[in-house]
Amino acid sequence: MKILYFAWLRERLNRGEEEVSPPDTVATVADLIDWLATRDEAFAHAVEKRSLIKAAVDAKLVAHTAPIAGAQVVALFPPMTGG
Amino acid sequence: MKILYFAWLRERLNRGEEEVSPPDTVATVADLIDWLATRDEAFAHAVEKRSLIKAAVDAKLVAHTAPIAGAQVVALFPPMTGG
Amino acid sequence: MAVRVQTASFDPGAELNAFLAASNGAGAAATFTGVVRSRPDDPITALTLECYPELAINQLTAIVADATARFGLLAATVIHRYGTLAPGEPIVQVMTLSPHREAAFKGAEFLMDYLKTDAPFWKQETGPGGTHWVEANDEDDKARARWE
Amino acid sequence: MAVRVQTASFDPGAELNAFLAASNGAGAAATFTGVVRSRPDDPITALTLECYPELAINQLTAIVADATARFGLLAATVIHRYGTLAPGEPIVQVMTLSPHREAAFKGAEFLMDYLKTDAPFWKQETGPGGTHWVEANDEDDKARARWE
Repeated sequence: MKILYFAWLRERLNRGEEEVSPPDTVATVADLIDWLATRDEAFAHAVEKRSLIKAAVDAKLVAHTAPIAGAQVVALFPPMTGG
Repeated sequence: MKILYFAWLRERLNRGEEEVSPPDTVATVADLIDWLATRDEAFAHAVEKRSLIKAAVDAKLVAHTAPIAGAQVVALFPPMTGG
Repeated sequence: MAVRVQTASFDPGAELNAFLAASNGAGAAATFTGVVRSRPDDPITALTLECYPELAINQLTAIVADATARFGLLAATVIHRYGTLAPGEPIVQVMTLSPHREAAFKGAEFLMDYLKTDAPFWKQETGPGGTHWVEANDEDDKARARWE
Repeated sequence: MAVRVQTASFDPGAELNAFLAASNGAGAAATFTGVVRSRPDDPITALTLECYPELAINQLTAIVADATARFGLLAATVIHRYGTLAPGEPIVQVMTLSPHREAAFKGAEFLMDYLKTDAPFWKQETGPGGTHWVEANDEDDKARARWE
């Protein structure tokens, strides 16, 4: 599974993407964020305030409760500031 | 005093302007409309529904109660439909 | 702040670009463009606008000053044509500039609502059934009233 | 109905003219143009927009479809740039077409409010004090919420 990071999350992690293989117990976006946090202190710190982290699964915006089974790409990013 | 007519009022009167010399007793736009109506049956008929007649004195939009003393140009016209 | 009342056509995109070029650091521009409409079920072959230019300039200048003060606009332009126009031709364009989008939108809506009822233009439509004066619209009075 | 997400600049006026040329008899077009702002008291030397293009296309396409249905628009276009932009450069342009002005205005406002909060762009401002990410704005959340 590919994870994409954007904006200050990308900067704080010092990477725009990575390949990960979470175990089957990681069922939702929220689970994935928890699991990534256990592996990486910088990540854990960056996502401390979960309401500041938005997610997309296969280029569809989703809630943290969304399943990730079968997902190819999960994107994590701060609130959007376009326009 | 010059009177200007626009749109269907101009068409129904078959003139866009005329020079008139109302007596001093004609003090307001309403008085002027009444006075013009006594002189011309077509005008009287066209302005029967007074709420459909708007007025400007010297290129300033005014109410029918506005004075006309000293006015050079009084314009009479239907509700506006621009934009 | 600019008001133009003219028989000549105008280029909506060129007007927008000229307006933006003078924007001088502001962030939000709203534009409304009114064009002569013609629908298959109500075809129009020509639209003739009659105008009282002196009063139009006075009224539009006052409306633009009012909108500018009310919404804190940095710039506002109104262009309104009169004479005989073909379907698809632009009739009117209103442009507003503000630091923020809400004021730009509100300013442009205000200008359109006021000029519909308060600027001395009268529309006459020509179609297969002949020529008739467009009647003043209750909706336009209501749209204007919401700002009072 | 068109959505474009691009690094290349665009010409606001040329886009408006192209949009109007396809208007096909409708009467009312509303346009919003957002440009990089820079004020003397808060000067910006560059604005960098980061983007997730695949998600941006999906989100903007959904927002445009929603606006089109909700306001009965005859056409709607959104153009949004990303990359590094200089002050005065256009960032975003939204155009809506409707038989009547109210729907055109409302549609354009709706599109702007939604894309501010729901399209994956992130702004980073560079000024004399350095570079910082623009924080999401409560006002934008409120502006979006009024349509719900």
